[in-house]
Amino acid sequence: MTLDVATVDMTARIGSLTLPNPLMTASGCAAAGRELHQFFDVGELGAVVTKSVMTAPRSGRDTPRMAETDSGMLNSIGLQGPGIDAFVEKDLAWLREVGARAVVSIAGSSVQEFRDLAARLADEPGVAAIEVNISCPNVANRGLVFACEPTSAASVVAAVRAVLPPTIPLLAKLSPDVTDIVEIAAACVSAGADGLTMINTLLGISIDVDRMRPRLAGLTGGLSGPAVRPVAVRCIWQVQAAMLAGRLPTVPIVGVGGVRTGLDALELVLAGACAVQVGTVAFHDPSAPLRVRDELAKAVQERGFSSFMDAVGHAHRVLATAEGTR
Amino acid sequence: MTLDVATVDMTARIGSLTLPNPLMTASGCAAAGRELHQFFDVGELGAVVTKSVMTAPRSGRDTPRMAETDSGMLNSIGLQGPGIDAFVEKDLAWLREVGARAVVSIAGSSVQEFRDLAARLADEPGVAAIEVNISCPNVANRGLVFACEPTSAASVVAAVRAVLPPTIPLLAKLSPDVTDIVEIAAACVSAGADGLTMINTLLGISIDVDRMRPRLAGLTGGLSGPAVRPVAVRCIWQVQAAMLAGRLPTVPIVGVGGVRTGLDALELVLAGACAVQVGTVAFHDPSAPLRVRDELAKAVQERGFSSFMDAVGHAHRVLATAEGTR
Amino acid sequence: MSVPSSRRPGGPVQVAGRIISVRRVGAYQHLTILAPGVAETARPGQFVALAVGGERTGMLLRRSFSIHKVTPTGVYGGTVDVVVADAGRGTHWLTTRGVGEPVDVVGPLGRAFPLPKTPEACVLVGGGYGTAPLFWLADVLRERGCRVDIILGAASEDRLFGVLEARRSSTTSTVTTDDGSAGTKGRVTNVLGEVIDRADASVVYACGPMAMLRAVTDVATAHGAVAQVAVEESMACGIGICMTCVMPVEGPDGQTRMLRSCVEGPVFRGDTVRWESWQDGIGRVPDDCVGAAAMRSH
Amino acid sequence: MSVPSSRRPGGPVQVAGRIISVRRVGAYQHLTILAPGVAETARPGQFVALAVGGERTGMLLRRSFSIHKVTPTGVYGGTVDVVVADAGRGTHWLTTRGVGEPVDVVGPLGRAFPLPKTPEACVLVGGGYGTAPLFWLADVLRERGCRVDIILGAASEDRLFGVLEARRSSTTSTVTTDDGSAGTKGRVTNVLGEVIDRADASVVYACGPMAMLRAVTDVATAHGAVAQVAVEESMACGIGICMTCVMPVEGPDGQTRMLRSCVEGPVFRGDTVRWESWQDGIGRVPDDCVGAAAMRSH
Ligand SMILES: Cc1cc2nc3c(=O)[nH]c(=O)nc-3n(C[C@H](O)[C@H](O)[C@H](O)COP(=O)(O)OP(=O)(O)OC[C@H]3O[C@@H](n4cnc5c(N)ncnc54)[C@H](O)[C@@H]3O)c2cc1C
Ligand SMILES: Cc1cc2nc3c(=O)[nH]c(=O)nc-3n(C[C@H](O)[C@H](O)[C@H](O)COP(=O)(O)OP(=O)(O)OC[C@H]3O[C@@H](n4cnc5c(N)ncnc54)[C@H](O)[C@@H]3O)c2cc1C
Ligand SMILES: Cc1cc2nc3c(=O)[nH]c(=O)nc-3n(C[C@H](O)[C@H](O)[C@H](O)COP(=O)(O)O)c2cc1C
Ligand SMILES: Cc1cc2nc3c(=O)[nH]c(=O)nc-3n(C[C@H](O)[C@H](O)[C@H](O)COP(=O)(O)O)c2cc1C
Ligand code: FES
Ligand code: FES
Repeated sequence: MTLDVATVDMTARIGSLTLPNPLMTASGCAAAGRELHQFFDVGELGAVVTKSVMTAPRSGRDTPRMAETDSGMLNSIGLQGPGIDAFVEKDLAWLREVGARAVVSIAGSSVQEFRDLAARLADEPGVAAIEVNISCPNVANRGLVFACEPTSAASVVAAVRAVLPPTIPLLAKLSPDVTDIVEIAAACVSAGADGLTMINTLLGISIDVDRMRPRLAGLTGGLSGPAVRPVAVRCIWQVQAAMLAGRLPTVPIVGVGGVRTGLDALELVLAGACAVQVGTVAFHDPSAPLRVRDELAKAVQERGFSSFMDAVGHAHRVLATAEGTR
Repeated sequence: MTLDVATVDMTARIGSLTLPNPLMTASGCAAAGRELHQFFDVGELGAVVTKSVMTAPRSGRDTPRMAETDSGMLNSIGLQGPGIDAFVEKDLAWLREVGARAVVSIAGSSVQEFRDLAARLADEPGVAAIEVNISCPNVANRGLVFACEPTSAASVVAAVRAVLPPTIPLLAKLSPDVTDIVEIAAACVSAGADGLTMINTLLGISIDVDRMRPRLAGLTGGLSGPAVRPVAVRCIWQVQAAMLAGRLPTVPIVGVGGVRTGLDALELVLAGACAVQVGTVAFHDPSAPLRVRDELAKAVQERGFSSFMDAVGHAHRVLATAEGTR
Repeated sequence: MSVPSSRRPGGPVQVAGRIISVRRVGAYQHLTILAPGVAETARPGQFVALAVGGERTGMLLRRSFSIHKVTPTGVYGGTVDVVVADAGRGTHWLTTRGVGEPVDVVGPLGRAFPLPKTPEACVLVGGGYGTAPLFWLADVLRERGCRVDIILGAASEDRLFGVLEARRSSTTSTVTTDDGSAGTKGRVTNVLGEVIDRADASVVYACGPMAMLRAVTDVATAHGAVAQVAVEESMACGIGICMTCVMPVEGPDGQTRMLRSCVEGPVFRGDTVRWESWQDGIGRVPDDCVGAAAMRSH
Repeated sequence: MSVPSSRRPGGPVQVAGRIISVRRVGAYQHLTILAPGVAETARPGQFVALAVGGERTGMLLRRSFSIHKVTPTGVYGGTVDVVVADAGRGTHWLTTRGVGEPVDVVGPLGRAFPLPKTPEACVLVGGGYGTAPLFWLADVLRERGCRVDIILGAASEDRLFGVLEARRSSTTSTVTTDDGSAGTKGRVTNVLGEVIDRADASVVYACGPMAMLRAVTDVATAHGAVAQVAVEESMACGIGICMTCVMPVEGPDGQTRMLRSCVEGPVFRGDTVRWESWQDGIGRVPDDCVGAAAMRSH
């Protein structure tokens, strides 16, 4: 059965949040949606995840800030942005105006900064959810990245959860650069995360063999793109499996990492993701988020699911059945 | 200046071991050299690193054992092999016969097994070095991978070092799937590692969207190939930088991960590797290890180095000079 | 152009090939590739591993194809023919190449079909593109005085390959399709027993999907013939260095080992293959396999 | 073929283009690409971002090229011309494409050269393939009654582009090469002051390498002209969503900000660019840049 337009129910539920479909942009790969709106109506997406915003305006890092690698890229933007006030006034207002659902990503260099940012957003209309980008250095802890340490990660989540109304779900975005992602996931969920976004970029370096120095001015960068999809699928799988095994409470997972097509998105969904973000691939194909939505809908329908949510985590059930009948 | 044949001194020194050139096969990507010997004389390589061998013969895992991913692949072989006795009798003997330098990779599910394997090899002629593959589950510690925990990693290294003669260097092969690779590297060096091999594969999963189950029979697999090169370069860089900063004693680094060309190899060398292994790419191009050797020699010479060893870690010096003059 | 030769006599070489002819044949693309050094030593049942995707591709692994035929002495050197089904991204790339385009070739790879030492009656069975290597085999067998009967099967008519070639190279040729769109409706194994008996065949050569090879082996054995089957396992390297392509095969010592189908195969005696190991696309290591015990510890 | 149009009037579209002509010009490949929807609204100074490597490529990012010219009303729709130097793996792929091959196009992107409201004398300066967008600009300027003088510079003769076109589209045209293989030996800036003075020019438009743009800005300013320069920064997206292509530019409020050269450029007033920020290939964020203080905490 090949379909031009899928009619399957694509409603995605992330805790208390209901979205018309599971497709989102990825933080830092869509700015605040305005530029992509030239190519498609961003209101048609499940949500627009905005670039991680901090309190003050930030210039970002020195350039070059990017290096292309095999099936991927490194970036070292340094969270360039206008600061929370300008963000709320201009970007959030614009998203509201065009009828887009905004998942606002926040970043801080201290627990206090995360809390303040969340408090500032708590009463703003049009915030569908908050995503905390904990892949930033914790100034109080020798610059160690929050996401790499369960107690640091948990303290951010708890602080943010405390100032947000219950109507706004909190997603904790995890880094794959850890020995045990389930441990970090469990710490975030215990601290009150309503969902988990996986994965942020992997730490990488690329060297310019002509200039014989690192390509990125900032030395290290985040690796993203199709190259990392197997790592994203693995992280989602491990956390979903741990939830199924009762090792941590079940919360929704938002998948991100190397999605180029609807079938790539389906990989993440079958592993356990109930929403999917498209990041780097939007640089190559600006209409990718919407294209992937349609391709995913078709793929879900062709596989005989009556609704998108039925496909979430389905590979775990297939595997359990196969092992059971062995 | 473009050269057909480079005349630069390519001698590579890994502690007490001197090799005619820095190119090696990667463990598990060349069996014991016999098959590649149909395409080129494996004696021309710096060394042949053999597939990790365990005590008993092993059937390996169920199939499928591989899945192609973007610019990479996943494998889940399960260390299929003949066991140490057959290895010594047939494979090691053959390598000796054809005049190849053998770096023997060993794997164990307990510290005891590692020690016994090393003891068995200690008096065998033709062992240029031992590489301990500590990316295997430690049966005594809930199956936790040795390489993911500094004390487990160190106990393997110490046990192996204790039974090897000082003439045989010991390389500890590290996994990138850890929060802090410098910590593991430091533990291995303190325990007596003469060198570090970086990196082993990254843990990944790929899902078959038609069968809606993981592609690999063994569920997870190791991600390798050009997709992971930025992670390899980053690990090598971090450990080399830590050595330069005196955070751990300086030992040689053997680089591996996604090398396809001589310029890729040069990236690893500039980051700090004094030898380079070619793994997955040999599946695509069986003569890759030798081709990369020649391309690397040319690249080193074209950049005006008088010997290969002068290029090792050179990007750290370039960066330090640049920062100094800023 | 000098002809590259393997460092092992008769062994594989790697060569920068070039497509010199492409033809559509039913559902397949038939390619002739100039690949000096490969054709010269190849024998029926061997295969080539082709690089796909061009420079800077994200597809890292070669794809394997049975050699359909070889012409060792073309004007520019030897050529190799392969028959390719568009089955995925790599074969899609191959089936959309034009004449003159470069294709990197490694081959000949694997063990060829073992040939009978004396003239025997042989039945050749192919499923889908699995028939590709059989006509060359038929020619070699007939040169040795063997009687050759061929059975071609496929899901539907467009997936049959070589119906005319089969007629030319055999005493009898039989066609089956699952949907009855050509020949007898049904499977090759529906007619195989009869063909073996009629020809009084002692060897059955087969190439095609796993399930077919298993069924062919059963029928051949039941009818007193030895089955020699060419299998198709997922291969990362094709040359014996990666251990991905293994399958459980019983040795002369009665022990089952996980053998590499790229170098110890792709041709195996059907009755040595532990067919029951495959279920739902997973190939289980049999419990009694050499080295299976060691896997239980981790 | 229906013409795609941007959801923002005059904004970019993404279109499956096709190469309809390729020509070698010195060291460059001149491509004409059928790309309906792009040509119609493009203006001189804008660029297109082309996908490279084909399906399943490992090269994820588009490559940017100045639009050399457009033909909005071809037989099959609008076409866009670009001039490509083989500078690396992606441009190598592009320069080896043949007629009829598909190329995915996003464009027109970026801000065009601002045009004077009244007829003014303008000097156009191009370095290497940086001359590509200038002839179209010259035509547009002359339509508005402007005097146009052109200076073309390059390392050597084969790296000059458009010497004849320059002569046709200008009052005077001057050629310089670093090695003296054509025209005056030296840099474009060796002759620029004189050309500005002779034409009494009030605007200098320039496109070329960073170092040249800086020098052009200095000379233009010294000779009382405003420099409008089209820069070339490494771009991951080309459409304003990634923040990789930024550079320090002073705003009307005297504050320096890291602006995206893909959407707020590629054309900037030369005297607003903080040229001193680049050293050894690294673009430093100036200490007085908006948001630089916040970077010091981490
Ligand atoms: C010895 C041998 C001989 C073969 N002969 C022929 C032939 O003559 N004609 C023909 O059309 N095909 C033949 N095949 C199958 C052919 O190799 C696969 O169809 C092809 O590899 C699929 O690649 P893809 O990129 O299109 O599919 P993808 O699914 O994108 O491939 C992904 C990966 O899986 C592997 N793979 C997928 N399917 C198969 C398969 N069926 N067998 C082995 N590996 C697979 C690929 O090699 C690749 O590494 C043969 C395979 C083997 C092992
Ligand atoms: C606005 C703009 C207009 C341009 N116009 C032209 C033109 O008309 N003709 C022309 O030949 N070239 C032009 N360039 C430069 C062209 O984009 C680069 O030469 C090209 O991107 C290099 O790609 P590559 O794959 O060959 O090199 P690689 O070095 O393999 O590229 C790796 C990555 O770095 C980026 N990159 C490398 N060099 C440059 C560069 N000089 N500028 C920007 N990105 C770079 C690539 O886009 C790619 O993402 C322009 C660039 C920009 C930003
Ligand atoms: C240029 C760039 C900027 C990014 N900025 C952010 C960011 O500000 N906050 C964040 O949480 N993730 C950021 N990311 C990570 C992405 O949101 C995403 O997690 C990652 O890139 C993996 O997905 P992908 O492979 O689809 O890009 C950024 C990624 C890129 C490529
Ligand atoms: C099929 C396969 C088998 C491997 N087996 C081993 C092994 O037995 N021991 C080991 O230390 N590493 C093994 N590796 C890891 C490689 O040696 C290497 O560290 C890794 O693949 C990264 O390098 P590459 O990208 O060049 O392949 C294996 C890799 C592959 C692809
Ligand atoms: S395919 Fe690698 S061993 Fe057979
Ligand atoms: S290139 Fe992405 S913002 Fe300019």
